[in-house]
Amino acid sequence: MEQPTEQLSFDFKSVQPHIVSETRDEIKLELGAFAGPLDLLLFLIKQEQANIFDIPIAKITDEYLKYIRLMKTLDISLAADFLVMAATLIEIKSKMLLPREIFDEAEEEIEDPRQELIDRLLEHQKFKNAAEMLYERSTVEQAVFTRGQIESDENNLETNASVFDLLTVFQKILERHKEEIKLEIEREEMSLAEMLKHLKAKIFKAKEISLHELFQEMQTRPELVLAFIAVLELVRTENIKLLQRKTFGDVILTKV
Amino acid sequence: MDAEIEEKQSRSIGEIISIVEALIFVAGEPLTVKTLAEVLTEDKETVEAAVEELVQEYEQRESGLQIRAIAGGWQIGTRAEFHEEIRRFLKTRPSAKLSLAALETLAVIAYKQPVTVPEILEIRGVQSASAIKTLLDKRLIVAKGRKETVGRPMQYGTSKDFMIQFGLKDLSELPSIEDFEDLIQ
Amino acid sequence: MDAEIEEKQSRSIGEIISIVEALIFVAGEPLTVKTLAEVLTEDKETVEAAVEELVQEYEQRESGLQIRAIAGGWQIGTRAEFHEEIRRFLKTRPSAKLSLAALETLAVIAYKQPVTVPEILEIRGVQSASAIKTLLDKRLIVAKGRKETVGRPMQYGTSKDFMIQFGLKDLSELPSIEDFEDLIQ
Repeated sequence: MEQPTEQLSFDFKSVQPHIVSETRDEIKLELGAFAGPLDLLLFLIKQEQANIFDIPIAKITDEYLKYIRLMKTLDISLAADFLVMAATLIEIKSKMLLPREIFDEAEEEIEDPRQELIDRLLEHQKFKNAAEMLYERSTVEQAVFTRGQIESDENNLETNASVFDLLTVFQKILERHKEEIKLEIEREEMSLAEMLKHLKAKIFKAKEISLHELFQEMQTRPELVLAFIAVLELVRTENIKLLQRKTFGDVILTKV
Repeated sequence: MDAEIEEKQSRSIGEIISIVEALIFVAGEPLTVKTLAEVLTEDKETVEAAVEELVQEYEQRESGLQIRAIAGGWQIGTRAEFHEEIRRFLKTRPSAKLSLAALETLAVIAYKQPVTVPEILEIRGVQSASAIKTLLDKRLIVAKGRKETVGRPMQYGTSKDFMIQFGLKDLSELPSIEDFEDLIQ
Repeated sequence: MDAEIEEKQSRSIGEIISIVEALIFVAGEPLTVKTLAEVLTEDKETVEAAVEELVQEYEQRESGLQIRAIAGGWQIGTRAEFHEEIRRFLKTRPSAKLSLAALETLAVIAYKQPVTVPEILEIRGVQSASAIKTLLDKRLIVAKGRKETVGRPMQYGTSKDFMIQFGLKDLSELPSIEDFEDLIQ
């Protein structure tokens, strides 16, 4: 039988913070319903049964600050956005207290200090409703299933990597590389004598070495330089020579 | 090549319908009329008529399956009313729902696309970085180039997977954002 | 529980046929009558009759699909006579998914271009020859001339196809590490 699925439904209309159990995560989950300060404000306005176009700003500000204090006592880390909103509310509240006459002299339509906040709340509410619509759509959609795997699928998977996959992958490589660099620094670098020994042993075994491949094997710049000097040294002192079988072909190190 | 053209010309409408059905089945993901027309070397109108006919046929015989317009193409899916039996067989549960924060962010992106992170912050009033990361991980949104403004921020939009998972034929099928206005108090 | 049994008893034969069809469709692999009977909590005879009816239905309406008895079970598949069109369709599909090795190599080339094979080796820490061949075959990367250094190795960069496939207007639209850090916070 199916286990009850967690978070199966959101009560979009009445999100109210309450503690379900004593574990800290649960508290977080429930308060998380206030995805942001605008959600909390909308909730408070509704709770006060206030008109969104005529917000009793003093009362709502007090309520808002009370919730923030509650969240703090519950040891919930508050997003900075909640504090920014608190500051905005206090600012609007103080503007509302200023006598209107001061502005009236300008003979212009005075804007309500609350107007910008009201606009934001209205805009935000629209998207909350849109989110609810998306939620309902996805619930319906989850009742429709597509066909199971058939043979031809295995050879024909679509390329579904996005640019973000590229970035994630690249970042992983860089991290991996960082660790390798650390290891390399710790490793003692080869001396010229060691490189000569290494090369001689190699050519004795293989008879021929492609310079291209040899240089590719070198892990660091100093090693590459060392290998280059060692090749010149071997050609000068040993019965070893460089040859190129065709123009622009690979240069080969070979025993005479 | 000639043989192919000849073969094409000899196809009856019934045959075209059958091949369309087979191709939509094989594709798995939504298949566009354009692709169907190309594979069949028939014109788009013929293919469209064939798909319409097929959709009707499935409905009339009260099949356990349906042919649906989704993400700009056509796809076969089971009928929603049998979800209980299918879930019992597949032993699956409805997949984890998106968090409210992720759904809200998705709504903003769906309606305002292409949209940048600061623009989303403006509407939601809250940092949405982790919600955006979740949506990217679930492939519901994709990067849509940079905005030519200070800092050239990355813009986001919804993906094909979004349309599939939310059962949308195309983005114009989303109700207008203004329709959600009158729901306020 | 009781409600379920009641619901079961009220199923018409038509409904049973529809659910059988939906189940065979989602299963992919051959589905036995035994499993079908269990999921439906119907007896085997009823299910067998439903399957027979379904097979007939598919044949009579000359569907592009068929329900076939295979490996002791029932499976849905395309009718053999349309194999040519299906093969043609499968060939037009986007090429196979990139392996992790290929994706890694592509990422290095995208972010470090123009870049040589030894440089890719240094960054990835593993040989990338076959991955590079795959990417060249898929036309996601192209040769960009030789580097004037020891061995004059070939340099590689991303192609126009790469931009199209990843939805990029130009290379500056690739997300940067900074874009990503913003999301992780």
